[in-house]
Amino acid sequence: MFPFAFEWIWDMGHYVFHGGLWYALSIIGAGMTYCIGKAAYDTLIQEKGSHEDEHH
Amino acid sequence: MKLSRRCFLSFSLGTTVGITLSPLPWKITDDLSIWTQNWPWTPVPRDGAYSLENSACTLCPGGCGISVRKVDHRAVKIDGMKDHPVNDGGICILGASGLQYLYGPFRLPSPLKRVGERGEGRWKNISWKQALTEVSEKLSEIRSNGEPEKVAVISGKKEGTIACLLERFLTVYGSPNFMTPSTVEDSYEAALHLMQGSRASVGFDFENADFVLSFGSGILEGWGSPVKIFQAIGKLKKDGSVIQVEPRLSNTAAKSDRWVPINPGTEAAMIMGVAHVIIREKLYDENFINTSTSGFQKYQSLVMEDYSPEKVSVITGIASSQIVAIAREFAKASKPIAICGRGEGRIAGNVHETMAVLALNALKGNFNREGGLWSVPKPDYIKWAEAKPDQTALEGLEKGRIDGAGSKEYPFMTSLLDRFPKMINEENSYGIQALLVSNANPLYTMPDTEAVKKAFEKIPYIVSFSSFMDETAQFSDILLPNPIYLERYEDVPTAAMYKKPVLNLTKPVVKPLHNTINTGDIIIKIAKSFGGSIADAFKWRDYETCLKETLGAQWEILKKQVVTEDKNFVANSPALETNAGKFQFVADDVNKSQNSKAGIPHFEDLGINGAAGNFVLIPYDSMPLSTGYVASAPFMLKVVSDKALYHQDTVVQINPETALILGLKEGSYANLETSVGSARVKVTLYDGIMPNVIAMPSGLGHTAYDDYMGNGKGVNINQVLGVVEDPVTGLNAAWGIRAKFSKA
Amino acid sequence: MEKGHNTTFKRYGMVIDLDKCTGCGACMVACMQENNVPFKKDETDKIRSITWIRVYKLNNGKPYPDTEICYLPRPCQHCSGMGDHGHSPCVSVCPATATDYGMDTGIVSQIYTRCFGCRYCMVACPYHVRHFNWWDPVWPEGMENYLSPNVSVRMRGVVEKCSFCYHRYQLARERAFVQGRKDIEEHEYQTACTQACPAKAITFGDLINPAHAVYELKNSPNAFQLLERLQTYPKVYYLSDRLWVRMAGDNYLEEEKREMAQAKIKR
Amino acid sequence: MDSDLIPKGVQRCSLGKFLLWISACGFVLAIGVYAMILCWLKGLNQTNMNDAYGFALWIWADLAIIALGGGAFFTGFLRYIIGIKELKNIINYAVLIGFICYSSALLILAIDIGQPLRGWFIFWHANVHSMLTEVAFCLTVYFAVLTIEYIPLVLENRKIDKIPFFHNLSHNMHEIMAVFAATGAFLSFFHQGSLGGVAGVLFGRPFGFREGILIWPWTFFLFTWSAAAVGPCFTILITKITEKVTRKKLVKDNVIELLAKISGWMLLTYIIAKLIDTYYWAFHTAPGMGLTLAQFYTSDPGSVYGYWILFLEVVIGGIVPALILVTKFGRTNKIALWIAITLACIGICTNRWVMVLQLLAMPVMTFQSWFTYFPSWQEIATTILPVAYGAILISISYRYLPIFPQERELNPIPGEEAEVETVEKEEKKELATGDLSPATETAT
Repeated sequence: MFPFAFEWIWDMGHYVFHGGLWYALSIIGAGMTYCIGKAAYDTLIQEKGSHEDEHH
Repeated sequence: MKLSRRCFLSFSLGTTVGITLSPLPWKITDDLSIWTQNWPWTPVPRDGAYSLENSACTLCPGGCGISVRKVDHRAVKIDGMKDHPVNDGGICILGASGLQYLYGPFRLPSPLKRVGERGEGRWKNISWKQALTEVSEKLSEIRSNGEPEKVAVISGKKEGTIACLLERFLTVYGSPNFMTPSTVEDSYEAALHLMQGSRASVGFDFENADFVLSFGSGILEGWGSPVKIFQAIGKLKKDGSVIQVEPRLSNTAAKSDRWVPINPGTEAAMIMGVAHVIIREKLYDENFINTSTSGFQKYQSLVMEDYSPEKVSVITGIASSQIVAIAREFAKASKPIAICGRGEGRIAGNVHETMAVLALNALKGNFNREGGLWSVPKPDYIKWAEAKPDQTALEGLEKGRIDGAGSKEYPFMTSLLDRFPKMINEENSYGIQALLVSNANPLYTMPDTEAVKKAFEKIPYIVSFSSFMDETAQFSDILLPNPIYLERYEDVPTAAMYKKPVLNLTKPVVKPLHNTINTGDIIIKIAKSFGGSIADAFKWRDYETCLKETLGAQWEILKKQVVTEDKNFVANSPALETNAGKFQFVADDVNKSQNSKAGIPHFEDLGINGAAGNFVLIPYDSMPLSTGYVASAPFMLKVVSDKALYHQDTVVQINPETALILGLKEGSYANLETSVGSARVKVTLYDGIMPNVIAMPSGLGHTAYDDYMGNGKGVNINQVLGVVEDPVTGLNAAWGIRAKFSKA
Repeated sequence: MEKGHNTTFKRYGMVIDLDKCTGCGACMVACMQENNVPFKKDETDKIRSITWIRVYKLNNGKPYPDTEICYLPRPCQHCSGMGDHGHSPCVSVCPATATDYGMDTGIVSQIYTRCFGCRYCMVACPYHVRHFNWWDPVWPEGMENYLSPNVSVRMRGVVEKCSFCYHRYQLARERAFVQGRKDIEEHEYQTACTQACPAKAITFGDLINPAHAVYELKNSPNAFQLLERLQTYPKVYYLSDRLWVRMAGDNYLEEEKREMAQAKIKR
Repeated sequence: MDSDLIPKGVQRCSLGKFLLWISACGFVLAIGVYAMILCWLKGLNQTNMNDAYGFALWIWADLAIIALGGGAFFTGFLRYIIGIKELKNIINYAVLIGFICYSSALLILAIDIGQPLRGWFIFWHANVHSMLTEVAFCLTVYFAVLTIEYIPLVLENRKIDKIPFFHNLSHNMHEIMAVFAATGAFLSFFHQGSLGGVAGVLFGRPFGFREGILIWPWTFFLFTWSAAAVGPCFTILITKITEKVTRKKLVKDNVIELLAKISGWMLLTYIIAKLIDTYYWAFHTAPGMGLTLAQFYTSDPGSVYGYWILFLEVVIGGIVPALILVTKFGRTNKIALWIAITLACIGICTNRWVMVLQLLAMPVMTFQSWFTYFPSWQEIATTILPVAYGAILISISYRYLPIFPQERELNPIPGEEAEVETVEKEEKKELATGDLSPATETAT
């Protein structure tokens, strides 16, 4: 899974496979971080902010 | 309320995130996987210093050399000993399993005394001192009653110092009843005696033969010294040929150049038929016949009269053209060997059949020469001062043997163990008060288990020297365990059916694991306890001294190299020691009252037990199933085919045609019934067997040992087999039994 | 593919003469003892019985009395895969790299502590050489004393198989190294089954080293391999002078069988 | 008692009745869990698997439920990538069913391996050439995606939604759901395919082996295609069953029919490809290995697999449902639709069955015969476990979460009609703006 595992070889198989894997993981990770972060931010804003700012 | 819940939620969330991000879960995951790689209940073999020690194997009479690989004091592997004259680095399945016998939990840990009913399996640990005292007292009680002949010994070994010590003890004690299990070798010995006048074992030089005509001998099923024979047959198949005459396509038949199916039990007719063709076509060795034989005329006329290929064809079911062809091939070969003795040779067989085979070999004069039949003299290295029995002993000895060997009826026989149960069960014999069993397991290995058990029940005191909790040990009163061959010194003379005399020495490769004493030491100790003439016959300090003295100069050599072989051995050629110095086609030493043909090789249908039933049951032997004193080790049972043993059931082979008639399918259950016993078996369809013949594996159905080796692993074939006495030798000649067979 | 004979590049393989094999099972037991193979109370269920080398009984399918039988010992075939890249059926599928193809020896190894027991390799192997430890290995009391330290005991839940007694190769290499030799002799590295075979039916050695006996033997016209057509490139060869035995080594269409029979008549 | 948790505007059975149903399922679940624990503690000797059947019932169950759970990715793909709006009314349920299928599949895999505690080696020591590695990675990651798709649904529970953070989170996740769905579709394509590859790459197993393109055997594409085709059928089937059980109409017919139509055409194209594949395999691949189709489908001793199973898989479970679903009559006729979706599911399960179990039953060495196997109760119990687990999760989700956006509209409760109207209005507004926010979102 990581290049420090001893069976790791820098070949096409690993590029393609792990390329795809880490690409997908990054999207999911980034997406979730965004959602949670934004939700936390929004909540904070809502709590501090006035009623005009009420979400939705 | 709201705040606290919020707090709680944040707290749990924070904790979860915190723990997840901490190294803890990862560490635990890693540790758990490392734990699975080192489960404490999965053994880790200890490492240590490696060494290799040579010794000899005694698990069968094969006489092979072994190399034991050791790590510190543990033996971890048994290989064949390189350059050993018998097995040259090869090893058989039994020999390779040796360490399972050494370390097995079915070993007897110490002397044991029966506390429950016989065979119940309740034992008490006793000290050696007490054990030996009890046995000595019992024996001296019998002797002081003036009945020393009522003590008998069953010894698995015929030769060697242990057997000789036992026999010597009996002699000075006053009993003639030293018995050994009989095999086809006894039949050969009897035939050699009758036709060549020699007291010798038979040896076959398969290695140098160019043609082997086998009448049912399982030469690849454990016959003789298996490794030697395997190697020889491999060579023979390249340069010569092997023909197997047998009702079933055995491994031997499969490996032969030709398999000739024959009606079971008619092999002797076939032998005579082959002789007929050879004589008719004058293909025999005229020079040998004229100069070195006697009685040829009588033999010839019998052969010519009764055994024309056409007549033989009717008896055997073999086409007469095939009989002629086989005979010609046999005669054409320069070093042909004909052999008989079914399977691995557990059953001695009809002596006239053995004589017929010797006569057939005589037609080619192939005796005592390269590629022929050899008379191998009995080992003669045991040269002890003659034992001097006292008056009581002499009186006992005069009573004669209980099994009838050496009597008027069977004058030249030395032991007839198969008659023993019958004689005990018959009220007119003098009975046995104490039985000592060494290296044998008669309750398992002898035919008609029920009768044997009945006889044993009549013997009030049974002592077993077995190393294992086998069937006989389980039925004994006192157990005096012998260390096994990897823990003791013992001489191992001759290799079964090997052409040259060899002498092996087993030695303690590992320290004895249990509280055991060598049987030789026990005999010496008991003898000494008697004092007088008995003690006088056993002057040795202990068994090792006895062995050392017996072997003399050979002791050191054997200790170093395990084996000595008389490389230059040549049997007197021809080793014919009859009165006339010739090979006798007609034996003069045979009681002819019953049969006018007695003494002349011929085919006789002695009949097999059981009139009832349309089927013939024949046993079949195979390498992974040990039929002798030691039961098959777990490793061997693992090799046994599921077409021989399936879970609890013995699987018998029948021809698909027979199955069709009986409405049986592969895996169906069937009831097998003989005059001796019955069994429920599973059926496998096998094209390689004659219709109406049932082949049942031998070597299954142990009831002693442990769950790995005994307890519900099929049926012991001896439960359904009986004994048929050969009128000349008294040996068991039952090659099979009639049976009823039907769908269960 | 053949890189000539040097000290680091070997292709170990076996030639088994089926005309010599008597089906006695000594190879199986020698292997069990050598490799600490466990056993159970009941070993009659052959598809749950661990045997690194198994002797199969073949028959020619003909009825009595024309029946013939032949025994065929089957160790791991140590498939090279196409192009000798180690693309053997099992190595290519193992998800955890727990079975590996030794580029220097041609031996397919199994790392028991790495294997997590998915059994995909067993599914992939057409020879059924791979066995799963369905149970914890348990020895009757005392018997664990004969276990050899050269081969680790496998825990429950992992796959095991024949290694061509790889530990013997390692020991032979070590010995040679200590003695200052770069290479090992043919006799220094022999598998337990080869050594035990009483009929001397098994020959083992480096298939690409002309000095080794297997080199010539494998080129015999009677030589064949199991399931060659699947392109597994096994390194175990079999010899038999019987055509039906050679044909039993692989699947053939009816017309192919006829052709083979005719070719034999011509020969 | 739990009315606070039940979505507004819908009717649910009494809590007692609900608990009775849950405990009935829970009983089945408990047996399964017990069997599972037995397998973990005592090892796989609890099963009837053997050295010939390295894969058995579980792996079939795994392949089958993942194929059936394919509705989630394909419906998601259609909804978010292609943009078929109607499908929003069934996407929630598709996601839930997918979530159940995938979590069960992972659980079964965890029981199936001999060393569960080392299971993570498949990731750590990954062999990228193994189809199983691809399966494991894609399956796990896609399961994460499904979880992400399911979370907003959970957050919409009336109580949870009241917490501002969760409310916001749910909203945000909905906003970028297309990104997740796209990733999920990408992953699904590969793992559905690699599950097909599992059998297809076995060049030592003629029954499974298929030629292919690059590293992928044809089964790779056939599995993806068939999962995409039958997954929606399974979603419809479960929806229909749910409707039967709840005695309510939950999804409008036009949505079902649309999905059925897409599924039908997918199935038809799949089955054509499958027929070509079978032909090529039978008459080119197999003869090259010395085998004929008759040896694959035979009545030899030990074999239960005659041509009937091929007929069941391809004709009854493939051609027949495909032909029903591509006709308007078939989709609109209730009985025809029922038959078609059921047969399609049977067909795909049969396909997965033969690719696991018939593959292993067939001997490859000429001197061996067909292998037989019958699962132990532990295997059966653990295979039924997901059914009970699924029923429980569906029941809970249905009771407490707004799974079916059209439920309120289709099952108006007297006196609450006004509210429904507003919802409808909202929906219309959404459709007009093309907003990706969830269909069930209600005004706060």
